[in-house]
Order: sequence, then C-alpha cells, then structure tokens
Amino acid sequence: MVEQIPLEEAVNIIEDGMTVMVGGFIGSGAPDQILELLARRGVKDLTLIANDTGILGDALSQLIVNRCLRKVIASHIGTNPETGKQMLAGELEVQLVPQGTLVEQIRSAGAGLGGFLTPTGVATIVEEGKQKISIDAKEYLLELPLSADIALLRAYKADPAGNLVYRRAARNFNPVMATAAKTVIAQVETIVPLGEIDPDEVMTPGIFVHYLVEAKPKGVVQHG
Amino acid sequence: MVEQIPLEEAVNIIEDGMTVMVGGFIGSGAPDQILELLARRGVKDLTLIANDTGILGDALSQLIVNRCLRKVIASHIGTNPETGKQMLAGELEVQLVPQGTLVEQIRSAGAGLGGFLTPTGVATIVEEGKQKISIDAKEYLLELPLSADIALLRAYKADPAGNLVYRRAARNFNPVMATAAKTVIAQVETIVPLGEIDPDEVMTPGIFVHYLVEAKPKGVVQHG
Amino acid sequence: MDKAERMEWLIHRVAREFKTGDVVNLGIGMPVKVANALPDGITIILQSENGFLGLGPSPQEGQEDPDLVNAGGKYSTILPGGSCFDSALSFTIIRGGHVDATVLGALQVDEEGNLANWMIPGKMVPGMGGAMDLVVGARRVIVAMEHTAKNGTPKVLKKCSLPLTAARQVNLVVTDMGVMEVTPQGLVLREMAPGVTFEAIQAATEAKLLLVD
Amino acid sequence: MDKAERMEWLIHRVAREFKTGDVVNLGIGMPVKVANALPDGITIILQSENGFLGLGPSPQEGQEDPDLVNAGGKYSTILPGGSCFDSALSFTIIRGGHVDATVLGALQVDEEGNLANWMIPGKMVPGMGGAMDLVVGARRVIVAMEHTAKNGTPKVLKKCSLPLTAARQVNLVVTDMGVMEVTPQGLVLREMAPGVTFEAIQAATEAKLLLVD
Repeated sequence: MVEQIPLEEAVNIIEDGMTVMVGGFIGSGAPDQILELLARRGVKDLTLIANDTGILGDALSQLIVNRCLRKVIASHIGTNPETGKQMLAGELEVQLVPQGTLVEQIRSAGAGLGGFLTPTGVATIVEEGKQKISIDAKEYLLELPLSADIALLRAYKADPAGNLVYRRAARNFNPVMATAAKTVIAQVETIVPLGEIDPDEVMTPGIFVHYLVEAKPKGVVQHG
Repeated sequence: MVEQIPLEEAVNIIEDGMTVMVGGFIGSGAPDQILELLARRGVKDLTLIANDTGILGDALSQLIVNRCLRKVIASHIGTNPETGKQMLAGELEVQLVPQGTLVEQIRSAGAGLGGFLTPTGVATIVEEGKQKISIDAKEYLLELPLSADIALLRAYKADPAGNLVYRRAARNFNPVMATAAKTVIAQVETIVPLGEIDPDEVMTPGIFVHYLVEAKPKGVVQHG
Repeated sequence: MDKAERMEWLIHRVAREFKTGDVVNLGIGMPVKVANALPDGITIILQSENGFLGLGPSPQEGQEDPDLVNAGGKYSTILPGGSCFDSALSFTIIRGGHVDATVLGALQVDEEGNLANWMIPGKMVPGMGGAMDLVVGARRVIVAMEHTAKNGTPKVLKKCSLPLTAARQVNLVVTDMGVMEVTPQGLVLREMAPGVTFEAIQAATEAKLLLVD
Repeated sequence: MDKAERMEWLIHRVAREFKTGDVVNLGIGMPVKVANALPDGITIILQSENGFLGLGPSPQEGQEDPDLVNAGGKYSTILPGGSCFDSALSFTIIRGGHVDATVLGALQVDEEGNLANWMIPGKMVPGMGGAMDLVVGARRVIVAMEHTAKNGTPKVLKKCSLPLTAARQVNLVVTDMGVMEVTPQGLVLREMAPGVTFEAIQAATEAKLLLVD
C-alpha cells in the first residue's frame, strides 16, 4: 500500500546503519530534496549503493561531505573529489563496481535471482575473490545480488497507486532500484489522479512503491 | 539500419533449419500475419522459441499443424493439443521451460550475460543436467542464455528509426526477444513519422530492429 | 452441503486469506473465481503473468480489447491504477517476492509442502507455464482444489508421486473439505467445511492431519 | 603540424571509422569531439550509457532540460528517433554487443589489445563507470589518445602496467601520431599523421610497430 507523506517524515524512515540505494546519475534523476534533508539531519553509518556520489555541491555529495556514510558501492566517484579524499585517507570504505554489473546486481536481487555471469571485469582486479565459470570456453564472473533496506528514487509523476513515470535520462537506476529494497520512497514532481497514467506509460508499477513525497527537484548541478 | 519491407519479403528471410523466436502469449501480441504466411509457405525444421505454441486455429498453431518445426522450446503447450500429440508420438522435440526462466534466458543472451542463477526448478525435473550452485545456503540452477537467428515480433506502432511501442498485454515476450536475435522482424499496425514517438514512450529502441512489416493483426483467437 | 455448495465454501474460504493491498496471482480455472468472492471492503491487486497488474473482470460483449487477455488467453480488463509490462518484469515481480500470494490448483500436494500440478508423465504434459516461478517466488502459496481426485483417491499425500512443480513451497491447502496448513511438524488441520467431520476428512487424506492449537 | 592540428587530425581520423547507422558510444573528453567531425553524409547513432540513444549536440543556453544530461553529467539533447531507457537496458545494449563501436581514452594500451584507463593505484581512482562493460561489449573498441604521456613517456606499451580495464579487447589505437591495429601478430601501423615518420612514431612507442600490407 502506498502512502503520501511529507518530506520530513520520509527522511525519518532512514535509520543509522541502514543500506540505502539512491537513484540518479551524476545528479540527474536523484531524489535531491530527500537527500539534502537527510544530510542536514545528520544520519550516520549508511551504506550507499548508487551509480556515483554526485557532484561536489549537489544533494548526494552532501551525504559524503557530512560524513553520513560508512561505505559506498558505486561505479564512479570522480565527480565528487571528497569521496576519493576520504577513501584514500582510510575514512570511507569504497567498493567500485562496473556500472553494468552494478545495475544487474540490483536487478538480480529484485528479480529473485541468485546472481549472474558477466564477462565484464574478467582479467581485471574486479575478479578478485569472485567465482569464475566458463561457458563454451568463455570466462565469466559470478556476480551476486545486491539489495537494500531503503531505495530513494526520483520520478517525474506518480498516481495514488504508486505508479511512477520517469522523464528522459532521469530514469537511469531508478526503476531497477525500485525492485530491490524493503522500503521504497519516491520523490515525485507531481501526483496525478488515479487513472490519469495510462497502464502502458507506467515505468515502475505501484506495487514496488511504499511512500510518495511530492517535491520538485532543485535542478541539476553541472559537472566540470 | 531499419528497412520497411512487404510481408512476403519478410517471410522469405526465414530459412529452413533456423532458430526463430516468436513474441506473443497465447496469440496476444503474436506477429500473426508473418506466421500465417510462413506456415503457408511451408518452411521446414525450424526451432521455435516462444512462450507457447498458440491456440489450435491461430497463426502460430499452423506452424505446428503444418509440421514446420523440428523442435519447440516453450513454457506451455496445453492450448494447442496438436503440439502434445506430435510430442507424444515422437515426431516433435519439445523442451518445456518455466516461463520466468525462459524469458530470463532470452534476456541473458540479449544482455551479453553468460547465464543466471534461479531458484525456479530446483528439486524438479527441470534441474536435470544443470549445474547447481549454492549461494548463502540456498540452491539455484545455473541457466544458460538462449538466442536465435530470427525474432518475429508484433508491435502496435513504430517509427522509421525502428522504435517500437507495444499495447497492453501484447507486450509480453516481444521486447526481450528483440534483444536476442541476429535479425529482428516486427509486424507493426502502423508506422508513424519520425519524431512522433516520444523518446520516453519507446519500449524497444530502433537499434534492435532490422525490418518493419506494416500489417494489422487479424485478432486474437479465444481459448477454451 | 452438496458438492457445488462445498466448492462455493472453498472459494469464499480462500478469499478470506487476503488483506487490502495484497498483490495476488490466481491460477487458471477455479482459483480465478476467488476474485469475485472477496469479503466486503477488501481490495486486492491481481497480477497476470503475461504482463499486467490490476486485472479486472471480463469485458462486456463488444468491449473486448484484442491486446488485453489474461494469462489463460481470455479477454480481460485492466482497472484504474493498473500497469502493463514485459514478461521479464512480470517474472521479476513473481520470482522476486513481490507477489503476496498465489492460488493454484494441484494434482497432488503433500505434508512437506511439495506440489505437483504440471504434468502426468506420458499422458498430460501441458507445461509448467509460470507455475514453477509463482510457487517459488510468491510469499504465500495457497493450493485450492477438490480434496480428492475424481475417482475418490486422495490428492493430499504423504509424498507426491508425480513430477514436482516445486519442493516445500506450499503454505496452505484449501479444499472443499477443509483448510490445512503446512508446518514443520506436518499438515495441521485448521478448519473443516460445514458438515465435514474429522474422520471424514482424514479418511479422504493420505497424510496424517494434525490437530494443534 | 602543431599539437592542435595533430589532435584535429586524430579526431577526424577516428570519425572516418564509422558508417551510417552505426551505434557508437563516445567516452567523456576528447572522444566526444568525434561526433562533430563525421564525414559528410555519414550519420551515426550515439548511445549515452546513462540511458538514451540519439544523443544530440549541447543545447542552446536557456534551452537546457534538467532531466537530459549525458554520461558526463552535461546538459544534452536528444534527436528525433531517439529513445530513453533505464540503466539495465542501457547495459543490455552495451554488454550485449548492440554497440558497433566505442571510442575511449587510455592511460595505457598494449600490443595485445589490453587497456588501462580507469585508475592509478594510490593516486587517481575515479572508478570504471561504464568503461569495463563498454570495452567488453562493443563490437569494436577504438582507443583515441595522445600518443605519449605529458612527460613524453610511451602510452603504447608491450604490456600495460596499470590495472586493466579489460584484456585483449582493443581493436584500433588512434593517436596524434598514427593509427595502429591490434592483430594476433602485434600492433600493425596502418597510417601516420602528416609529417610523422616511422622512426618518430616507433621512438615514441614501447611496443614494436609492424609494417605489413
């Protein structure tokens, strides 16, 4: 069942020590209002699963700057130098994962699979500690599912059933993360009446979503 | 590059002995005009990969009735008794696969994965001959990718770039099969001008599609 | 009660297993009738494994949409708030634990929660369709069936003899004679249909039925 | 030619590797400039790994769409016929062999086709992003880079010393000095930038450059 809640209440659902997936790609499609308030409130020891750690100055980056995290699992941290700084200083654990592997690990958890075989990372340091399996003389890494306590998403519009529609490149990791967390909270720009979203237009079915927060994004911080 | 071709030309692309994926679910979303002409032309020794073998009397079922197939890989053949009859008589090889495993095997091929671990089929005859892998004390079957020479799809509308939009439950296996065949042929009800399909509305990006055939479906045959 | 009344009882009994908001997949045939027997005030979300949520009632004649059939291939409708998707997402929903309950028929079910409902070797081999994924993935697996086969032989067994659909996944067995829960101790009889005695249901059951609180 | 002219040569040289309809993913930085250097009459489809096909030029000021940035986080546009999708489909496209070519920069590349472009241990660890998937999945992998490092040391090596992005996946190396193809025999020099001699390019290269027809 989907509940519409205010921003403050959404942020209070996230507890110290939780594993949190955050949708978005270098800020695009990230639930910025939730992230900003979360960083301001000063949550602690989160494990973050996200494509990246944002751009210094944007909402996601503040979680790193405010030292809310214990661990980061991401494909890229180059757009937020603070992450690399804390990592090299031994203050933050960072696990770098190929982007295609990361999204597939999340999908695997959401889809009830035990893992998958990917050629990505073979003969690189990514293969360390992983089982290698050969199929038809080609080597693959066995990658395992990745789930979370919370998924924080951003969508363009929603209906009271929790159905989500994303816009353009803001979709990225959001629909996959919606499937792989115990509790799914979506920041949406607008909530339209039931029946206004055509069934074929839905990108995340409402059954995946637990809480909707109506809040406009503040916009994208440009990198570089 | 996408080419718009007449029905007859599309059917001629399919050669005896090929492996052909066919979208649709008990006829819904099946490329009926292509299938009907293909069965009429009398192609031979195909391996069919599809959810089912249609309903006796519909387009897909005619491939079985006309003995165009050497082998069927499907999740369900109960709606076309002719398939079971030929199977029990030893005239047609039938491999039954759980529906979720079937679609995931096709996706695996399309996504460049070497396979995946599923709990489905463990402790059943589906596990015969398959590698079992335990992750966190839970058993999974390693299922391998499934690709084809040809995918025959049906979509509601397309644009000249080959972008496809499906309607309602006619989507089913179509978008996944679009990713997993060397040559993808889509029967579409209508081709609209470039730019008329919004990028967010696209369900199968045009890069997956090789040939478009504009032809209205004849409608669904009801089962039972 | 006559046979028809007992089947009605069965369907209504299964329908009482849900709470509002539950995502439910109903198998073809008798299980699908459960949707019309929900208690007042209970609204569930029906999933159709061919690719949509919000399965509604059959359309009125002349209102059929050829692109909207259910997993049994019958014309269907979709309710406001429903959504359509491809088979990959449909089985993400099913296998990923996002379906709260599935109701299926059975050829055999046993006291360990094993289920056989997809083939009789050399005779009936329709295929498993989505059943194996549903039984493995749904949070609760409810078997709804006639208590015995047409010839009167038990279908609730100590051990299934037909090829399994899945092992140890069934949670509840509801028949026209009663309601049995699969527990680590075995099959616990939770309820009997009106007029059915313990002796009668036990006599029609190969497995030992336990009576505990 | 001065340095700027040689870089221009490089970019135009890479741009000649495509035919109309090719699906191409261009890495951040210099590779992305290839899109503006295509020969007349050649149209390619650019893929952006954050989730769309049909990447267009940068938007005019005031026309930026906050929901439309490229994989480098820059405002972008989408051309007619373009499509948007999630990261799972984006990497189905990339890893599944549906990208005809990818152009990436490199820290090091070697005569076996090994590539290192994502980290310098203890110093620069931005992460691999989508590069490992692109290099494994694209049908052709083209490295586009300056021939030597800023301090003049070779980047085209016998064997990469930095952590690899992928093993044996590079097909073509295009630098401001020339074009080298990775073959089972080693690096075959296919072309030299105007004014570059074989002696000059070999001197700037650790790997042995082969001259065959």
